[in-house]
Amino acid sequence: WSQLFVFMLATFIGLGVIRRVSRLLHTPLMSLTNAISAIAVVGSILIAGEQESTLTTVLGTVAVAASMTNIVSGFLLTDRMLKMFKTKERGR
Amino acid sequence: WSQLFVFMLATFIGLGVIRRVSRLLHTPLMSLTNAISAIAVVGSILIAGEQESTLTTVLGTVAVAASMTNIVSGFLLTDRMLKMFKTKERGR
Amino acid sequence: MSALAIDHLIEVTYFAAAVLFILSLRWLNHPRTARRGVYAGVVGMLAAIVGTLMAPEIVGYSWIVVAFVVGTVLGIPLALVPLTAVPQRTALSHSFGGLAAGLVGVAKYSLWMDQGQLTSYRTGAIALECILGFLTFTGSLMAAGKLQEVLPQRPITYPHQNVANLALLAIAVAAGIYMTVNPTAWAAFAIVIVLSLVFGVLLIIPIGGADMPTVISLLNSYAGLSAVAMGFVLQNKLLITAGALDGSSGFILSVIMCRAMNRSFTNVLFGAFGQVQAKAQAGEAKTVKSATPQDVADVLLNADRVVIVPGYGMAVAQAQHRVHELYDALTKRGIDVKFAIHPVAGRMPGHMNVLLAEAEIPYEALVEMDDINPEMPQTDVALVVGANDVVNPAARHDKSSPIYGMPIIDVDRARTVVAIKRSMNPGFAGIDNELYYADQTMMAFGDAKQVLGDVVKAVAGEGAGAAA
Amino acid sequence: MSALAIDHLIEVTYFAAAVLFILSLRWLNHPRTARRGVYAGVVGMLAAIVGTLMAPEIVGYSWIVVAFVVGTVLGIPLALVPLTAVPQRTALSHSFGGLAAGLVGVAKYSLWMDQGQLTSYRTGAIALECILGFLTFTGSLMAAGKLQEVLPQRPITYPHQNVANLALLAIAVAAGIYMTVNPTAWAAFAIVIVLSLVFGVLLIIPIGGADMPTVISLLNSYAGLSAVAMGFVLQNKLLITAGALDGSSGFILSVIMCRAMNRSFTNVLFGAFGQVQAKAQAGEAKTVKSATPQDVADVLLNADRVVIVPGYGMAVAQAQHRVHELYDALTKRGIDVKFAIHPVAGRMPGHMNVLLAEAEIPYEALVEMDDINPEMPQTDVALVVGANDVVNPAARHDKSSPIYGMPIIDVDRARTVVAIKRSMNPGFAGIDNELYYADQTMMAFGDAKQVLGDVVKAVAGEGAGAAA
Ligand SMILES: NC(=O)c1ccc[n+]([C@@H]2O[C@H](COP(=O)([O-])OP(=O)(O)OC[C@H]3O[C@@H](n4cnc5c(N)ncnc54)[C@H](OP(=O)(O)O)[C@@H]3O)[C@@H](O)[C@H]2O)c1
Ligand SMILES: NC(=O)c1ccc[n+]([C@@H]2O[C@H](COP(=O)([O-])OP(=O)(O)OC[C@H]3O[C@@H](n4cnc5c(N)ncnc54)[C@H](OP(=O)(O)O)[C@@H]3O)[C@@H](O)[C@H]2O)c1
Repeated sequence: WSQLFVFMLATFIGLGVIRRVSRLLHTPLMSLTNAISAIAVVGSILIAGEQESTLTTVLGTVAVAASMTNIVSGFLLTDRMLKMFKTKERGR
Repeated sequence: WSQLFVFMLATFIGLGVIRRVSRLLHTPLMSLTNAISAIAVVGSILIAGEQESTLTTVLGTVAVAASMTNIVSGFLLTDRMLKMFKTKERGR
Repeated sequence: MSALAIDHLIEVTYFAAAVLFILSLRWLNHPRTARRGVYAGVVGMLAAIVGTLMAPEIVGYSWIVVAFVVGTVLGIPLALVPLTAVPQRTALSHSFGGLAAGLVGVAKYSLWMDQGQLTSYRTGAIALECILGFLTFTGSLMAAGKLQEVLPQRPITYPHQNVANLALLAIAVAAGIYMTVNPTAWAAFAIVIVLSLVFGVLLIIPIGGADMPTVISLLNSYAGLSAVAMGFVLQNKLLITAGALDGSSGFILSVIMCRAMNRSFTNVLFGAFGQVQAKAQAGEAKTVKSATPQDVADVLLNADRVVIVPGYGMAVAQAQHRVHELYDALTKRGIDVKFAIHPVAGRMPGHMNVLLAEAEIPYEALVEMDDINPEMPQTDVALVVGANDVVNPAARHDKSSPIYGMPIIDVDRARTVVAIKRSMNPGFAGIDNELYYADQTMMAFGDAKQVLGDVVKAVAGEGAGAAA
Repeated sequence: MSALAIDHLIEVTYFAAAVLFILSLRWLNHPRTARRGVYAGVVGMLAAIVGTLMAPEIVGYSWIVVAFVVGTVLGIPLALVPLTAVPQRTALSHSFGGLAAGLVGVAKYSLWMDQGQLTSYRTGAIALECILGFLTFTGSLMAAGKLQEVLPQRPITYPHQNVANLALLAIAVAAGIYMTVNPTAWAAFAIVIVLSLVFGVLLIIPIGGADMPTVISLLNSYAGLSAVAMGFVLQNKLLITAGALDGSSGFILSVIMCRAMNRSFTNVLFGAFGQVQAKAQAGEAKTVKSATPQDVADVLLNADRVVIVPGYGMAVAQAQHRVHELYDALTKRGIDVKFAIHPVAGRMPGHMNVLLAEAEIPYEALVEMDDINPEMPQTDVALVVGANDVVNPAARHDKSSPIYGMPIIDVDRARTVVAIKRSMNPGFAGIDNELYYADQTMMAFGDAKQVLGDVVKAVAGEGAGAAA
């Protein structure tokens, strides 16, 4: 139940926060949330690290690699895009 | 820890939601949150109902009465105030 | 039904309640949806209560029913107080909230003590709950007393006051920590309780009546936090959620107020604001133009754009209905009438809005300070009804003034200013207002309700005269 | 350090990570604070990873390190794709996310199976995790393929398609429920996995390329929800929080897009939108005014107010830098130049904003559709750079048009319209655009980059001429 509670609250936050994200930044938003949801890495690491059986270790390792890819590319790409947004002052 | 988590998330929601409450309604807001925080009644009921010892029963009963007062007056007052807010159309 | 099933059912009701509470506050963001918000809140509360009543621990309902009845009997009159008394009423119910939290804390402690189930986590949470709860209890009572004027409004100060208070709080906290470390040290718990109660009183004594609203919403957030602490004690997520919502709301409101008065929390809490100011007296006799209701009526009728600035005085005089009559009379003659609402006009946030709403003035006509000020220079008449500090130009230029820097409504930029008040007495900040001595200002002395009534009559008369 | 202490430490890092993630999204609400948001996200992620690595369960780090290296090596190139390829890249990473979730689900299932610790709660959560994870995996791969045009863009349809798909999903869900009831029924789990993978493919096949962006963000929210499910499996609140944030973001974006196209979810998912439209051909030969870059330059130089409407074509042609040059050249001559950004111009939300930002055009110059449309009648020249559907007046009046009701930028209300595109080919909606046949419209055919380059030269020439 506490899990459900957390889910409910987090969803409220998500809906509230995302709706206020400026239209300008919807593309960066997509890649950022992308990176954030790669938090799945946490679960993957545990599985890859426990090394209970070859199967789980392999699955875990692949999962970690996949998540890691999203983390790295997600954050890098977002920052790369945001760097581009210039205001009049800074722009020229 | 899950308690802390819930607290953190709920606070984020609170800050987000309250900030968007219209200035018009700050007085009703106060009495509404007042009623809502009277949810303490939940805890009080359990104590008054368990009847473990006279002391706790008395304390619990007083607590229930106090919370109940806030619930009743809080919601009634809020609604009474909100009833007053009329737009041009409905107003006249 | 199996105990497990019941537990789940209860969880469901709590979950639903939490959702409904959040929605309830969401819907409050616009008058159109606001009432739905209240209903959501009510339903949520009912769900939570029904759910709790199903709990298997409960052996007897007699006392609960009694308490329900008592609470309802007390609650209904509290809901019907005149709007001017709402601040006191709010303070009072905060104290109830604090009391409930504190008592539950004590009860839980004694229970777990008997059952030898006290853990550091539990006593720690209980200590927090009781400190917050009890200081909110006494503090809010004091605040209510000051607002109801059964207690002296002026701040009472004595040397080393703040130091002493903080020391007191420090001891209470220390005792709290001690009982966290040795859960069964009930003596420490007793100290916590007593000191919190005392601290609540001492905290309010040095604070002037004008700052009560800010203090109230601060206490509001304390009440919320004590509910949160109770949630930690009882491991109840609904309590934590609702408490957190309440806590943040109180916090935000007090921040808004402080900003609108350009003051800091510390200044509000320890500034002993609102003591009699020497300089108020020091004003050498300046001349004041006083005007009859007839004069006021003439000025208003010759205007195209009128801005009405209500203040605490309108609340005291219950003049909002006269204001509405005037509004109608003038708009009927094609005069453009707006209301300028200062965020801290009156004695609580949104005070003026509620009063004018009560008088059925459409809320579209109420304009916030920042939106109205640019229009002031194009305004022919600014009618100040029992407002004082919020229109005191000293806030803009007089660095020595205690309200310097507080944003105000720039009525002094209007062509003519008409101020309705009973005397030359200062407002809540206790300071003189140069506005009343300005050339373009006319003072209509008397009770706001009285004066406005005459003005309305005069206006009507004029109208007839014009018609004839 | 005691195991308990470590557990607490880990909880702390997770807690911090959750806070940072929320702040990170908050700060994204304005370009000024956006980058801080990214850093918050990075720090949060590091905290969570470090925390996890401290977990006592972990016996060997070798594989983890390997995976980190692989992930980084794969990730860096994916971060450097050209901006036009961002949609594909996003789809691809959703599929990775889905894959990770699915695999963890499988692994957990086999683990608990061996240890005989499967409970209904666990298998239920795992089923949910795997359905969402695996369908996101294959579905996103398909989407990426279509966007990268390695797969056919046009929707592939066959009779009873939707029925069949839904039936498939129904079976998968049924199997999931079955394994929830009998946790050790691994065969049911196998069915769940296979069907989810297949369903992901079949879901995308009938959807046209133009709808991919919407689908992507829908898959985005699925990816998020699968992370949530994983959180339920592992009883990890951080996963639940982050997943929920991701889920709601994907959901909101797709809603925004659907609204901006005036389409419903069902229509997007099952509408097989974007098939070759008969009527596109049926247009009887209408006349088109075509113009040289020189003509365009003249028109622009004689204008006071110019609005540039970029579309997918600008992205394809990578013409944003030429656009910037033109912007500078015109503003230097005191011509007022604005950009009108349609919410679904291009192939993903905010696509145009990023491209123009890349070309260092200050974001103050970018105006949203609703704000620019009222200004259109006062606009001398509307320069349409590779936009088509988003400026198709048919959306306003032609009930039979597939994009009827989609809000558009009213370039047809400007005095003159200049449209740059390579041919008379339709846009992604696959429909003809009457705008190009209107009297006030001039068509400048050719690759946007090419054409704009010439226009800029011409403008410069004129300027010199004027100067001389
Ligand atoms: N609203 C909030 O949330 C809040 C919070 C904290 C502090 N405050 C403080 O409260 C004050 C509010 O300013 P304000 O201008 O609204 O009120 P004010 O400054 O307190 O002035 C009210 C004026 O109304 C006049 N008055 C009183 N009774 C009257 C009656 N029956 N008829 C006509 N006039 C009457 C008084 O003058 P006479 O005695 O001569 O009639 C007094 O000068 C500010 O100092 C603000 O900082 C408000
Ligand atoms: N942005 C989103 O999130 C999103 C989401 C879902 C759907 N969509 C859909 O995507 C479409 C976006 O509309 P849009 O007006 O931006 O684009 P569009 O309608 O797809 O039209 C793009 C136009 O650019 C022209 N073009 C292509 N390459 C070019 C080049 N190298 N140089 C010059 N012109 C070139 C094409 O005409 P030629 O081939 O003749 O050059 C085409 O007509 C809408 O249908 C929208 O519903 C967008």
